[in-house]
Amino acid sequence: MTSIAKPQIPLLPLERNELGLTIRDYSGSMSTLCAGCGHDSVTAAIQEALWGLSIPPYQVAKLSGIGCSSKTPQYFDSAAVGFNSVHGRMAAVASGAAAANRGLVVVGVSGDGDSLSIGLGNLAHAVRRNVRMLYVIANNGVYGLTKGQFSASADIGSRSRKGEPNLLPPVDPMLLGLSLGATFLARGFSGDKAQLVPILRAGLSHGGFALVDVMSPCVQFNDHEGSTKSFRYVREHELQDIDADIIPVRGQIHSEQTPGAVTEVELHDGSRVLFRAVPEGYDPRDRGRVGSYLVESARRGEIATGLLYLDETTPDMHQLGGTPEERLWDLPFERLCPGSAELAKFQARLR
Amino acid sequence: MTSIAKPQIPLLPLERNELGLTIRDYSGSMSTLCAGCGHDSVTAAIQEALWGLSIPPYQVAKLSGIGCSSKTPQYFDSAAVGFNSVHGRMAAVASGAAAANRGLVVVGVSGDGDSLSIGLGNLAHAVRRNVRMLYVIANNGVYGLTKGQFSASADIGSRSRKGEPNLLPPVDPMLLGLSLGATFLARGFSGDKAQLVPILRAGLSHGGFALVDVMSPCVQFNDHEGSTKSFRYVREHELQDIDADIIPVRGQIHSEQTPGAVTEVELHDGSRVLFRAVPEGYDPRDRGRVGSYLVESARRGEIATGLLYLDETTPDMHQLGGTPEERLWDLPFERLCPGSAELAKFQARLR
Amino acid sequence: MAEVQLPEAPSQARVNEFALKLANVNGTGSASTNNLLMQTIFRMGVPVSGKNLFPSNIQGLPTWYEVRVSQSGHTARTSSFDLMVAMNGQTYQQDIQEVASGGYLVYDDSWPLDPEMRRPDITFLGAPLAQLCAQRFLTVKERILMKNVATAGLVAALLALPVDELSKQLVAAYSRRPQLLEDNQAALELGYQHARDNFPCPLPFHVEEVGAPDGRILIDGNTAVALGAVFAGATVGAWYPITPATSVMENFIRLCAQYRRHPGPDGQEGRDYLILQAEDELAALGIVVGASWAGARAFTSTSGPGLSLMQELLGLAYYTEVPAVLVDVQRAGPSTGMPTRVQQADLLSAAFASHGDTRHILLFPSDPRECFLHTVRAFDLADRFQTPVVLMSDLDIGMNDWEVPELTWDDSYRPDRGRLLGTEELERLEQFWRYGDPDPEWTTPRAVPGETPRAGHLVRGSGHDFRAIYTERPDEYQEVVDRLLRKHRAAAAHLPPPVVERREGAPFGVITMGSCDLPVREALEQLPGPEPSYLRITGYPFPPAVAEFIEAHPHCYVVEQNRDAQLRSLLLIETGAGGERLRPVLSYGGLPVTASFVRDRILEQESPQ
Amino acid sequence: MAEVQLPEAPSQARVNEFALKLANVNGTGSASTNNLLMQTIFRMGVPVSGKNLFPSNIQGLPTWYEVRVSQSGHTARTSSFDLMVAMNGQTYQQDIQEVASGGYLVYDDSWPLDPEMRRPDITFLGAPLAQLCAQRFLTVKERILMKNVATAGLVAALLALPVDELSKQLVAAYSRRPQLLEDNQAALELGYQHARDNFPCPLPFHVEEVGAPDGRILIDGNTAVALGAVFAGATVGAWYPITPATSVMENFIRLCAQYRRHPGPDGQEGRDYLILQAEDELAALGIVVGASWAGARAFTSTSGPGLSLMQELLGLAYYTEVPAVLVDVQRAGPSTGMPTRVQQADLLSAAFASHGDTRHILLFPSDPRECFLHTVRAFDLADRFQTPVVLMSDLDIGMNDWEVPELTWDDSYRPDRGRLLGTEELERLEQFWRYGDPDPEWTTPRAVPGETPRAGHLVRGSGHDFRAIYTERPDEYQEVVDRLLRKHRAAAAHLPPPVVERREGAPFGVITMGSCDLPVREALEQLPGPEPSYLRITGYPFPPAVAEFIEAHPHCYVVEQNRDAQLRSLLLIETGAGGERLRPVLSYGGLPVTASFVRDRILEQESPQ
Ligand SMILES: Cc1ncc(C[n+]2csc(CCOP(=O)(O)OP(=O)(O)O)c2C)c(N)n1
Ligand SMILES: Cc1ncc(C[n+]2csc(CCOP(=O)(O)OP(=O)(O)O)c2C)c(N)n1
Ligand code: SF4
Ligand code: SF4
Ligand SMILES: [Mg+2]
Ligand SMILES: [Mg+2]
Repeated sequence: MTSIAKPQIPLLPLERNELGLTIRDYSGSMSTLCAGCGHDSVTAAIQEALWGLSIPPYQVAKLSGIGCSSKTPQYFDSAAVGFNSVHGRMAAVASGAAAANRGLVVVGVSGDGDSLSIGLGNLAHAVRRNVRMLYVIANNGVYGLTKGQFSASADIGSRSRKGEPNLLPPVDPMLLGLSLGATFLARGFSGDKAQLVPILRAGLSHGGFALVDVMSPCVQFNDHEGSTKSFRYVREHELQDIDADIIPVRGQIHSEQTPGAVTEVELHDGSRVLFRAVPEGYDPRDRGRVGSYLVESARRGEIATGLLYLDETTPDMHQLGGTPEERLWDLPFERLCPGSAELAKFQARLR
Repeated sequence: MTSIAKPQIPLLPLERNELGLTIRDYSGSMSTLCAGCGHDSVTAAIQEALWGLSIPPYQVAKLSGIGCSSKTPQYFDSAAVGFNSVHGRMAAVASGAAAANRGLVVVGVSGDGDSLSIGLGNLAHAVRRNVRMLYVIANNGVYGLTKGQFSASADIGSRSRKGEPNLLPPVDPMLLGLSLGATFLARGFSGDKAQLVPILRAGLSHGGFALVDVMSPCVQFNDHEGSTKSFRYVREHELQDIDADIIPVRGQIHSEQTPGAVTEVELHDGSRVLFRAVPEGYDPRDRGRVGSYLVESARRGEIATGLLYLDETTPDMHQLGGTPEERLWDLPFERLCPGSAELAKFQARLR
Repeated sequence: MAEVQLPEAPSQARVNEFALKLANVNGTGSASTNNLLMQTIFRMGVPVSGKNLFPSNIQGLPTWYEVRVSQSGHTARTSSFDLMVAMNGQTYQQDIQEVASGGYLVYDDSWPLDPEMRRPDITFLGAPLAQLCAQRFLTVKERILMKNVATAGLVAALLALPVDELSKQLVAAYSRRPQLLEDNQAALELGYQHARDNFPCPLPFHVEEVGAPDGRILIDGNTAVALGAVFAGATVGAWYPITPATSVMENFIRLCAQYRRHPGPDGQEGRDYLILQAEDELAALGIVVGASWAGARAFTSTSGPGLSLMQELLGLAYYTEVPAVLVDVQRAGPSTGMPTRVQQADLLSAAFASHGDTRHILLFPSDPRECFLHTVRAFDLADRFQTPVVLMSDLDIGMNDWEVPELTWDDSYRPDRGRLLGTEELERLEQFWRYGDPDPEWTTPRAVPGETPRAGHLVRGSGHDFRAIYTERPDEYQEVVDRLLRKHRAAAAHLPPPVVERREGAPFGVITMGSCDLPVREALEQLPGPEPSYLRITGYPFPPAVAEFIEAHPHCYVVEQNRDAQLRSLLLIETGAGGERLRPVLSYGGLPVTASFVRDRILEQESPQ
Repeated sequence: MAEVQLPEAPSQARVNEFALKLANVNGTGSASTNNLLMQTIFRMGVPVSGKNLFPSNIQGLPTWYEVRVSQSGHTARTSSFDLMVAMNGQTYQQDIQEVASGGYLVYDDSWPLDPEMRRPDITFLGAPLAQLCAQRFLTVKERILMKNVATAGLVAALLALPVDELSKQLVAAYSRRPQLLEDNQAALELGYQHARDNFPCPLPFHVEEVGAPDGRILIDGNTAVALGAVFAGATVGAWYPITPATSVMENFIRLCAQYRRHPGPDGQEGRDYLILQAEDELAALGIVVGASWAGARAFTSTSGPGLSLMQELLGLAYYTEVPAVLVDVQRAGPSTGMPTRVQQADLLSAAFASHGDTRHILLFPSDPRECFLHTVRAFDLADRFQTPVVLMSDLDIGMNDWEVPELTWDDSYRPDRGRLLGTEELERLEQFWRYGDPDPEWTTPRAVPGETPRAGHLVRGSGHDFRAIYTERPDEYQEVVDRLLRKHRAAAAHLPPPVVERREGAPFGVITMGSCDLPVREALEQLPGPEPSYLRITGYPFPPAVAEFIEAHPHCYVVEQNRDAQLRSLLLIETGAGGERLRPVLSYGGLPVTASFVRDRILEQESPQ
């Protein structure tokens, strides 16, 4: 059912990227999410980011866990091979895929339940390994697919449809990532594509684990008064004071510029991130201060968005492992198997 | 084998607590850990803290996961009923025990592997629930019981016995706890009982989840040059600038006082923590600054010890759940079962 | 696998004996229509069942509701329908195929029907419901919602349901929202009148009131489980949401809020329960094990994927002898499978859960009433045998409304806590050994933390002797695990007894479990020749009656809803019956098994062509 | 369960036919002594086995090493010893019981032996090793370590082992640490001389050189598995430490470092492998599944508790048809159980791993050589059948040194990647459907990410059709799961063939698996009457030969190392043989099963008194 083909509505001639592809070449099946679900905007933003960077659609490995958010890999980039895995384990499965083939552009999409409840341990350790991938949490503060229970990112005091308040402190993936030594932390809002697409492009260009938390309201179960993840709430409380943009060597900038102080950061692949920090002197590389900044803005009931933390010096999983530039999965067998002579030699010691 | 009775060496008359019990009344079987293992000192400190607070030995519920550290509940308080559970799940099992009986003094002992690798997710969520318990991580940076692999708390650059360096960033349970909204975070060193015992007593008196990280070197696999969790390293790099002491209403103070500025904090049960912050003005209740402080000291290669963070206002799991003062497990059945009349009434709606 | 028309249902005698199906789109409010119709038929005293076939998504995909009306009590699912209410253009084609020859199809002729879709052997009834609603209601949302209610009115007319009964239900539902009530009533009337004016009402098959449904209720299994947990005195619940188990704990929350709030002395809130939404299934069972160990009656509910994640902790509870009640509302596997479809495919996974030598107690309720009874029993068994007990419910029982006899409760019931010793008993003991002094059923004394210094011990999932002390000695280790095996066998006598119906001269036996009960019974009636014997397994371990039943018949069919004949496998292992004796009948497409399927599979093997 | 003295070992013919046991304290360096002795006997060309019985702790608890020397090749574990070297006061009492009548016990008479412990039927040899070492060595640590080496010297003298061979080994070990070498040599000499001067050397049972152990090696199963993974071309390993599986991956790390470092063009390091120590077993298998999905040969190793945690992901890999190799080094369960003791008790948990209808491919190696061969085979099977394959090793095979024929390798071997299509093949296809176009063995074409736009698809653990697209339709769903069942059956033909030894006039058959091979074979020789037939199961699913074997015998004994007769259960399910035909022989105390145990259990049932 999730495979309903998208209606082929005739459009104006579409812009082409460096590969000569249009945004439609990055599309997937028609979404079966609820009309107006924030996750569909996240999908669209991912699609645009991939297109904008002129990444060949088939070079993407798209993965997810389980949840409404985790259905989205079906809805973008049909040319890619994808893996809709099990609840909470996408970080591990993606680590394995990245290990086997370092040439893949690994894109993981998950939900707040998938990542911060059942998957928290596995996400935390994928962060530590600094697996090179874009990891998107489509964060709505609820379990959408199981019909609206609070997730671990529900804010204290936000109310479910049935009117019960959430009483537990939320897990902020940005603070969590910071405590674990994450190398790229950014937050966007599904309703603000102009900010989100550049963030995702920066994440795709990052040479390690890019954790992107996207506030993505659930229209069905968490878009009503009292919920701090509703469209209305997010629009009112979003702190759009830190903004990320990107000038990838592979493509052009497509988002509007914001005036203000700029920190220019060169990413692992040579592309540059222009980092606009409205609080004067905000340094995305100062781990200690980023933490207090996040705590402070949370305390004010505000959501800090933008590229929040960046560390471009830490080696990624493959660099730590000293693997070759080639893809491990199809190294020639001759290089892998020591052969009979070595086996005989080895056994000389066992006699 | 772990039940070898302790040799009954005649001692000088032992001091008695308010219950008239001596420290020996809080002892367990003889340890089968390696001679000199830091975990034995942790056991001794827990024993002393329980004794010092005059907690009736049988009111304790002692729990653990799996590992050398998790064997220790056998080595203290034989009068208590304990549960040596499975690897990484102690936080969950302890949450259940605390739920069933809020009168228990729940003491969990775990290792860094048990808590920060396999158990990270479950620990994180027990922190969020603010289960009232003392949760001790006997932290040695290695998996002792499986013979010396790096754990998630191994420092970058520390070397295993075989000489390999660890390359992944360590999980600092204090920073992690802070990011999750923990209400009590403290760190001690197994070799420094004078500091550790008061910390544990404070944790036992805390009205929520008291997470105590104890540097507890493994003499077998991680007490050699290059390891940052060795006795030598910890003694040299420990930052003993924050110190906790406690004046419980149930007992006397047994640790030495350190001169310096004092923040007096009243704990949930009415006992007081005297908080000595050597960096002038250190406020254990300032979440944002505690974070930067921890990041800063880690960056300097130092280990901050003492009572690091305290929040005595957040309700614990039972308060959040609105349970009665009684223990749930033996509430009279009459109060629990609605009875046949109510059943009939209920079914009127199903017709 | 074409289904044969039911022989008991000749078209002239179709009053109170037919099936209908409503095809819709989920998230559009069709559930209330379904309930309205189902409830009305139920109140007319005619046996009825409703099966909700919904997709694993929240909005916009096809969903169906199947209603079977059967005076003779055959309310199992059927796969051929006398009336199809096809309100979803996406599935017209498929829906039309499922109408029985001579049956009727209602569709919305606001849009024309593709003539290719027509079938000559059924009657098409077009009603412009969308148009009618568009005229009457203003907003898109209203129009969508009210079209459903109009449909209910239409079906009421076709089936001769008393429209004032439907109307009464609307009043009950919307009494506090007058505008909504008015709209609903208008829509109901609109559909009802349209049908009366344009269609041959009532249809040859329709409902005739029989009387009040005395002593019967309409309830789903998950609510019944939650009720059972409340009545059994469970105080701690831990869970992680998963379809189709979610409503077990959501109902428990609701019921506890209703029955268990006892304000404390100084006015502070006193909720005599604590329900924790855990971060995953490992934690959910971990909490249950901890709470049970500390003395509470605690439980969790889950479905397949959760059961897989709970394996290690089930092994821990088994070996440390800690009670734990687990409700597994089975859905179609493997892996994520079809979360909104039914199977009975977790038997092996539950019976032998966890590595090493483990075996657990399973209970197989066949309807919501047994969900209630067996849940209470599960707590008693878990306490008495100090071990996990898994209630093997399924999506069909758990999430559909079933008509069952009213639940009753014996107020003299007190929990069987087994050998959970109180402080005084413990202090009277010379010496407390947690795993020593087994009783005739191989259970040993148990003490919870916090009671008395006389009971100090440390339970552990590692090798231990009768004192709970770590051991690696074969004899000490075996003493404990041998006892565990004997204890498990002893539990058989305390399980709900299997339903055995032995018939003289039966050519063979038919064995089944759980929600297969109704379709298998119906199938047996349809089989020619002497009636076969019937055995419904109600729990594992099996009591001797099970092997005796197999022994007493030349062969038996084992009917179950999984691909791998998992019940048959358990029977082979436990009874030693050879494979020849036990012939599998397997339905595993995810929809509840039908009588005709069972009948045909048996007939095929009894009289091979 | 007293063990009977072995009839083949009359005391006069005891040259190269006896057993000894060394009792020690762990963490004191006794392992090197054990190796020294074992290695020396092996080099004398006499079949020998060594079983290390160690506690689940790091230092200070009893540990034993059992050596069996058997010219006739009976190197299974035995439970009665001709020579006991009792160096641990804590376990004297128990150790003395295990000496065969007429045997010898060596103890350290630096401290007097409690006269109550004496047995009149064995010879006590006291040697003041502690005293001697105290005189010769300075530090406590030296004294403890050197006492072990002195013990080796002493045993060498008693058993007529060539002391210069031991000495040569010390040179090899300590060539770079002259002081240590000198101390070792001195200690060896000290023990050797003391024995020669004070004891009746050699003892009546002792070793006589037969020749070089040509074509044989001494290796443990975990090293052999790691070798297999290297030779099969595995590039990704993921693991979480657990006894007794830890050394699988530790060896893989070591071997990869040795064979797989190929510096890149510009001198940068090029390690042709990536091994990830995961945070838990869920992640370990998750990584393997992800890496396999992306095309790598990937594997993980674990033991019972890890297997329990891996259930959900095993179900995912099964249903999405992703290869995965899992090595389960079985230990005694349930739960944490006895981590340093052996059982074969994970069969049901592995065969049916995960909820829903799942079945996996299992391989049962019987010794380290088969660990090597079957590991390579496991990768081929996983790739060919696109499914998890579990190598069911155990602690006895995995962690003890076994004497086996030298491993050989065919350099023309190339991995069987099954239907993993290359870019060109994919681009030649009209249409790629991941689960369409099954071959005669029901496997379907596979494509990895990153290769070509022609193969885009999304695999999923939820219900899917042949295109990998989500479905809830019974027919589409069943098409896939039916094929999975057929595929699993088809794999039987590709598993290592079972070892079948049918004997004319055999009164019964004996069926076993894995590390039971040697003791069962030895037991069969000891049974009176016509020799029974023998069947060693080597994998699951079973090929037809297994059912045929059972069919061909009036009854069979199924010998296995678990409480619940798990292999027998699998046989009952799969072959349909009735319970009467398959009689369990179960050893599950945690120590490797002995021939006398098997013999006695069979004798009891064949000739009940
Ligand atoms: C092991 C397991 N437990 C539970 C579920 C049921 N389940 C499916 S999705 C989901 C929560 C999804 O929440 P989230 O990740 O926030 O995604 P959303 O639907 O909100 O986008 C749950 C609990 C499951 N599929 N597997
Ligand atoms: C599920 C599971 N996986 C692996 C193991 C093996 N294991 C036992 S202890 C341990 C690590 C213990 O490390 P830590 O918690 O740091 O304790 P320490 O021994 O260092 O005190 C591991 C991996 C296990 N018991 N269970
Ligand atoms: S339920 Fe919520 S999260 Fe799921 S598809 Fe609908 S709007 Fe989106
Ligand atoms: S191995 Fe290390 S952690 Fe374990 S008992 Fe020995 S010293 Fe302690
Ligand atoms: Mg969500
Ligand atoms: Mg540790």
